[in-house]
Amino acid sequence: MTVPLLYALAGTVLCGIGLLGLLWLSHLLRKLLAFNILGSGVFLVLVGLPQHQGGPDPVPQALVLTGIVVAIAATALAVVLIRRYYHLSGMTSLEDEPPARKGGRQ
Amino acid sequence: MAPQMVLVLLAVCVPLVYPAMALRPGWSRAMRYVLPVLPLPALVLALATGPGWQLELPWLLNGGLWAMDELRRLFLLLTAVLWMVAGIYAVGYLGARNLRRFCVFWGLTLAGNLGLTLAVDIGSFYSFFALMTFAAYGLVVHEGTAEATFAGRVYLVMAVLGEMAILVGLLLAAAAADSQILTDLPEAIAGSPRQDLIIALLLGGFGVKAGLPLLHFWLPLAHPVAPTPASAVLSGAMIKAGLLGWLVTLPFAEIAMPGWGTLMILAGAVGSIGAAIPGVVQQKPKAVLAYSSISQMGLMLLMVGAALADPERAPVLFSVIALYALHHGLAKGSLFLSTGLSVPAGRLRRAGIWLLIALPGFSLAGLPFTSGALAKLAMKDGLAANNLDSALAGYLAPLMTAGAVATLLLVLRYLWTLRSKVETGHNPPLLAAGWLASVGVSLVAFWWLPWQVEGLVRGPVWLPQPYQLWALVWPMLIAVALAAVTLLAKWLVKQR
Amino acid sequence: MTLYLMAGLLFTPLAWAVLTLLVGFTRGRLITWAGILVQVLVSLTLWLAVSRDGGFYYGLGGWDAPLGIELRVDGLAVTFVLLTAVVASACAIHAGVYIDPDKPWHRYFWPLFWFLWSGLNAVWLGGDLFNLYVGLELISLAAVGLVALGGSVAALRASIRYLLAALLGSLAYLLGVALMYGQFGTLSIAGVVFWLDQHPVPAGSGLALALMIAGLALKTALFPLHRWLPPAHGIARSPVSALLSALVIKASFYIAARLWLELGEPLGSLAAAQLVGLMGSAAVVWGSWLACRQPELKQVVAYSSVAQIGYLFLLFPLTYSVSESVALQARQGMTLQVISHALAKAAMFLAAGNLILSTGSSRVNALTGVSRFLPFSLFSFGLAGVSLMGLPPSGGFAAKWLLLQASLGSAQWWWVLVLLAGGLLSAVYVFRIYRASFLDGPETDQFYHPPRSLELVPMVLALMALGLGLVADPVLSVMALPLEDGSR
Amino acid sequence: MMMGRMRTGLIVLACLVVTGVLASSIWTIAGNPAPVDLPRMLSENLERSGVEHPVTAVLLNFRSYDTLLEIGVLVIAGIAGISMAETTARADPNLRTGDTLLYALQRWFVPLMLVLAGYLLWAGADRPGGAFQAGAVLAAMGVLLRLGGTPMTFLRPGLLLRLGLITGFTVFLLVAVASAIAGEAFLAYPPALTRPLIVIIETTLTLSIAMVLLALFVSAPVNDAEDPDEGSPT
Amino acid sequence: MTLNAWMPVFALMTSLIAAVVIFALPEKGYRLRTTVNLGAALLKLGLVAVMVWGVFRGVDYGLSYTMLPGVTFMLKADALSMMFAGLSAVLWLLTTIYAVGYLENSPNRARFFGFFSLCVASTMGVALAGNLFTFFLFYEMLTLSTYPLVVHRGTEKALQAGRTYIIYTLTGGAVLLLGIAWLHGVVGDLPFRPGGHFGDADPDIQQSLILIFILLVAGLGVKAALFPLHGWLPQAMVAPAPVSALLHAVAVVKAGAFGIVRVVHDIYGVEASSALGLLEPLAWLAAFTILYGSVRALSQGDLKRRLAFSTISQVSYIILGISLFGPVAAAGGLVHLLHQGIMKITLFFCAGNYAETLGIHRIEELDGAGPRMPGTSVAFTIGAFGMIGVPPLAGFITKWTMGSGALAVDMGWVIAVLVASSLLNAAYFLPVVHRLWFREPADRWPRECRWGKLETSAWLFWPPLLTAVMTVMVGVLAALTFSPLFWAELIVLREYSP
Repeated sequence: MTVPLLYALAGTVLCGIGLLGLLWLSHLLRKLLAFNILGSGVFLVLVGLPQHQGGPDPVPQALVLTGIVVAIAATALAVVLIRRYYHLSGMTSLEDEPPARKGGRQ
Repeated sequence: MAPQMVLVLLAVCVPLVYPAMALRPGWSRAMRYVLPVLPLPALVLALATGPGWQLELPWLLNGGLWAMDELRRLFLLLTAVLWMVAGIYAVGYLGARNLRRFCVFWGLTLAGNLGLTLAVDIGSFYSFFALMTFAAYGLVVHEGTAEATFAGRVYLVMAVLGEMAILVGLLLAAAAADSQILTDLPEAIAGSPRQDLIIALLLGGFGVKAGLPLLHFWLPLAHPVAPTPASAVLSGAMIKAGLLGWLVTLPFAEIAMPGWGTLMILAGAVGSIGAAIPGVVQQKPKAVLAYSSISQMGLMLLMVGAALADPERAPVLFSVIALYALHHGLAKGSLFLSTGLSVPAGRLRRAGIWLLIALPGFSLAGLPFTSGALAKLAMKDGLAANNLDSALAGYLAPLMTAGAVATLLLVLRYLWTLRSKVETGHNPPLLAAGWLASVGVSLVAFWWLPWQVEGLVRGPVWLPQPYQLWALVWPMLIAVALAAVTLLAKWLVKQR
Repeated sequence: MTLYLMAGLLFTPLAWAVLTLLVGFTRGRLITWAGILVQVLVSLTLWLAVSRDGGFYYGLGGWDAPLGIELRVDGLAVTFVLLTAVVASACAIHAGVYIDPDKPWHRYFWPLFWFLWSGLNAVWLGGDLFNLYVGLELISLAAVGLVALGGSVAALRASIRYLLAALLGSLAYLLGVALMYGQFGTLSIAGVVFWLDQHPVPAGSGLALALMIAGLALKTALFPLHRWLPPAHGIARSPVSALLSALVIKASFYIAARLWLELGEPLGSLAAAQLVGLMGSAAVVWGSWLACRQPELKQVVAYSSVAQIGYLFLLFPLTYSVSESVALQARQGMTLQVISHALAKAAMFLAAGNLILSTGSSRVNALTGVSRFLPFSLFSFGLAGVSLMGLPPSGGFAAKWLLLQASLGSAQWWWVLVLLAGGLLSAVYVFRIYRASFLDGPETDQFYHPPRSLELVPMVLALMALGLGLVADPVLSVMALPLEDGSR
Repeated sequence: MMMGRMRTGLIVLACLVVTGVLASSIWTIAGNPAPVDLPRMLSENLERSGVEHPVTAVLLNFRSYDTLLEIGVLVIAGIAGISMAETTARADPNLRTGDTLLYALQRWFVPLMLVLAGYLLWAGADRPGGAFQAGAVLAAMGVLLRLGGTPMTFLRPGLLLRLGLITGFTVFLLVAVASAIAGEAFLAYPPALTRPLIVIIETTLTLSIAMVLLALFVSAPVNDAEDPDEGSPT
Repeated sequence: MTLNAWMPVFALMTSLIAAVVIFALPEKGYRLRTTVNLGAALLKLGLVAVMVWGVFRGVDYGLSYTMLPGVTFMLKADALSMMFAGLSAVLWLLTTIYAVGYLENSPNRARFFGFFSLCVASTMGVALAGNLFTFFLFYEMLTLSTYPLVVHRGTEKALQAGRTYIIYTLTGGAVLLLGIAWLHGVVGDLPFRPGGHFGDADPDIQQSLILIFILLVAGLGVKAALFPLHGWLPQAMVAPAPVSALLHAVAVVKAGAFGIVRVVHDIYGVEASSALGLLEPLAWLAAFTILYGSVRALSQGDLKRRLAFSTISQVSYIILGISLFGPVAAAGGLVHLLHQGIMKITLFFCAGNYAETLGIHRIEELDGAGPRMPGTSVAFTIGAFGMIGVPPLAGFITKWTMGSGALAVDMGWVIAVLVASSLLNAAYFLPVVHRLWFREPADRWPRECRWGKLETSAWLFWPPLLTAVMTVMVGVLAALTFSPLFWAELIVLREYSP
């Protein structure tokens, strides 16, 4: 039981939480946060598992960096979309049909 | 190709293509006048060419073969002559209404009727037979009256059934013979395990045409409703087609079939005498004549039956049958034609007309010095018990006598009904000509026609011997007596 | 030679993305058409080169696997590259005329389109698990951007749903990658396979594959994870829908298939294979059924995509622990199905777009009388339909035939039933469209007649889909080319 | 309601199961050693990579294709973002604040952040750090300024912005293709020029990354889309 | 690749290219379209004639290439295919002529003639297919290309009919595909070969062979309208007359029957099929269908529906003939492939004429139509009598040959079936004929339109007459070389002594 492995296992827990949030929560921003948690969990596993033996490994670290950038890009895009969606329909979730009104609160 | 072969083709094809004239509406008047000419090539063929030639048409159906022999020659002759006189008659008789249609069916029926007498291969024989059958429907329903339509329907149903019976019979026979030629059928049938089935089918199938008792009932319906010339050929010529069908397919000369023979003789008896009973109560002259046809066919059935029963006698009987058919066809034809007559006012000429109307009738009954006498005597000899081998040989003579009585009764009845129907006036010339021709043929020209019956009759000129006169006459006397009695009774009833 | 080709292949789309980003829509269109020319030529020559002298590995940056990223250039990959070139070009040409240049946000269509294309190429060629992940993300984001373009509420709803699904899918995939790397210490598929050939299967490595495939299945909208697809494909502009249905979903499936074909035998299990096949068949039936009940034309087409994807996943049961010949047939069937569906579905969406353009309504009922006044658009739609129904001589039929053979050969008759039933069901919804369009409409022609170029593009695609069946053998022979042994 | 609770229960259960399975398989995997020893190979090839720090080496040399595409993803996000942005210039009064504290912060932090960014960029060569971190810091600075009410007109979706977004990516791409034209594989730097090239790439990337993040931050949704839908979402 | 190898392709292409050209032509290009149509038809006729002569001399026209791994696309012309090809070539020409007149100034003509040509192309393909796979290709193509023709009218009724048609045929197609694929899986790719392939089928695949046979016949039986699968045919009557003519006389039903012949003769082989005990049930099924169709026809008041049911009954003659396991009977069945086509198309042409010229659709409206339209009515009468089997017309040759064939293998019951069906035919055709000629016409026709001096438009007038003449000729000249009967006997000869 090494520290990296601990990271990895913590990562699994984060994955579980993130997944739960993604499936359960309906508010889009919350979903997005859940997605980020899930992402961090995955990154933890990615970085932790290989370093459990063979010590520090730059490759997964680099991968995680790339992954983070991608995640940020996706998150940013999602935020833009969600904000615009809220702005136009005044809704924060996809569950129910949007009312016809355009250009929500000014 | 020999000229006579061309003649053969003409004989069939002229009436066959004649209906094409109908395509030009303008030609309908011409069609009327062509009617008498149609059978001409056939007539020439029958008179000019002796039996024995045959014409191969390998491209036709399953390989065609047309030929002529004694039997066919006589039937062809009968057909041609009768259709011709009827044709002449028709020219005068027909009205303008549906004329084209009538002519079309006339031509087709004639073509069928002529063709089937010439055809020797199954395919074309059956084809012509069917052509005649279905085209004749057009003649039957021509008038378009309700009873005509009804008669037509009955006729058609019977005809189709008959056709089917023939088809199956021929199929089986052909399969047995493994040949498509009629002349091969008889011995094949004789040898076939399905013999009885085949014979039954053929007898039944052709029997429909020939007015075999129990299959006859369409006949009194159909013959009267048709236009007069049509009914003449119907019961003069077409009815004989069935007979011919029997003669060419059934295994007469092969084996003795006492069972079928007996059956036929019984049927003949029933027909010849039984038909008289409904016949004499008919009101319409044509109906009376139709029944008389049935009874006449009954007489011929006697001979057919005998021939079935006794292979040795078959050849002789054949020629007798042919002779009788010829005689009956001509006489019956002229009788039918006379139904359309109207008698002139002049006393003398009226008597003459009536005489001419009556004579063919009496000839049917066997009046001496007529074709009837000849036919009857020939038949008597043919069926003479002593040299015929059949269960019923003994009863044949009395049957024939009874038949003669029935015949004359019917003829008298016919004259009686006709007298009440006929109106005085002038006939269209061609109508009269046609009728006269028919009478002439049946009474006079008959003697010069090329019939002959081996062993009995030599040459055209032949008169009953004195000893036979009585045999011929006494049945007639009985009949006249009966008729007189009925009249008397009727008169007495009237007095009350 | 091939080096330059590869460079061109990878460089062109990215470069054109940059160029088109800098200019407006109309000028972007011209640039794009030039780019299309280059790209098609490059893909074609590469395809010819590979079909002449076999595939090869291409180490990027001069580093081979496992250290660097290796591209795997084999017959299958180049075939898909070529397919992409064809379909994408068609969509681009169509879009150039179809999309309204006056809307300011449409200028961003071209860069997104080109990024999408580069992502697709990256996926077809990718031989490195993590690189594939990046490629997938590239595709997903570009696709989402395209769907959201213009950003009406409906589009936003669809694209957000799409984005979330895609992200979840890629994270699942990434998790699988993490496990893989932790297990084998390498990211190159070839390396993993190479190692597995030598050694016994280590415990607990099945989950990695399961996670990856699950994630990819979500991205491919395999039933029951298909809910996000119809809105996204239905709402987007027709050329975009064409791209998404024809290529984007194929990308994730392609990875899944590659993983399964190479790692399925050692890491997979019969139950898993059958389960995936079952989901596939469920997709076939359920998707077709829903397609029959859609009131809107593009929804019908979108749901038919859900159904058609189902066929693809029959690959899994048909290649797990079966004879070599059967596996081969299944592979070939899958490939043909991908190609023919790509062509046919693209044609269908483009034709649908034309129909919507001319009827002015997106409803199926609005098609009344179309067959009389717009036979051409309808005809291309119909031909595409033939391929979807799997009727001869279309590629769809060839694929179905091969899959049938495979199922019969491996005595898994239940897939036979699925295949036949699927064909009939698809016939039901295709003929529903025909029926609507054959209805006797108004006497006069009041439809808008789109320009010929718009009508020609789908027709060409449809004809290709139809003719594919006739030339299936040569195409398959290229795909079957063995990969010459690259470095490990 | 009942359904809702049941659904929740199912979801929770599913997540627990996933976590459990994941953990267990991680445990087992941790048990058996990784067959390929990548770190060793990497350290062997490190000097050929042109940078001292292995992570940067991996990022910008060994797996530079990943990075290229990653930047692509970022750019896409930016494009998609600004495609939603308003098209008319807007100096938003409600963002400008008179808060002195914020004002002071700006005074102090902006230069500091600049320096920090520069350092991070430079340090990337041999210590943890690099283009992305630097870009992030720059972006943060931009956000600060933005909050402070500096209009930053170049962020309006115009050619300038698009150029900014794309520069780093373009440079990276040009280097890549140049190497390809030089006859090497795509993205293979000529050994001599490796270091300067990487430095150039990093610098430009830093700027672009900062731009993208800022652009996404400011791309506020205002314009109303009037594009007819081709289908209704279900 | 010699010219001979390409002949079948040319024969296909003539109508395929014609179709494409016609689609390309504008709706108004009436004259040009007609020219293309007739030109292509004549060209095809010529090609087919050449090939008939060639096949008779024993030239083999064949072309094949690998289409899918293990599957070849194969076209070849043998006696049987030439029979079907000849039929469709001749009747295509006539039907085209007829259709030109029939659709005069009606909408969607480009579409109609386009699909019409496609339909014929597929029929050609079906005829010339060299193996089951290729056969299936064109078989399905036929299904598709006929659909637009069925729904051509665009009415609700037409679309309903089209729906039924498609459901039936596509399902049949699926079953057929299953059968073919299975067969392919069991024994690989089999070309059609006289005498078949399973003369010595090893016993362990016999079980699956039987199942496959059932699948194949079921699949093909849909188009051939075998008893339980015939439901689409009467409904398809809403199509325009030329289409129904083509559907019923040439293309669709014949394709099904032809397929069954192929399967029995050239895949399984007669000996093998009867050895597997497959022919007897097939014969019974066919016999039942014959009677069933006729009985149903009796009660139809709509002329075309009556004809449709008569088709159902007549097509089964073909199947009955080949399933009797005897050369003569087989010849009888095969020759009916042609005879029924000619006779039935005559009847449909006439029905169309009545509908077009006098607006007559129902039988009781036909009273007295004979004198009004003599040419058409003569044609109709001939056709009807031919169907009944009255000598010397085409139908008689069929019945006669088949009957003697049945007796040769002594299956007496077949005779009974033939007679019964003939009687039924008479029962539902003769009344119509009677009405035509011997009833007084109603005072006015439902919807009369005059067409100049002929009784109807010349385009409509001549085709039925021609086919009627053919009906007579193929009967009367049956003994001639190159008569249908001769050709059928040639096929059977090659089949029974390969």
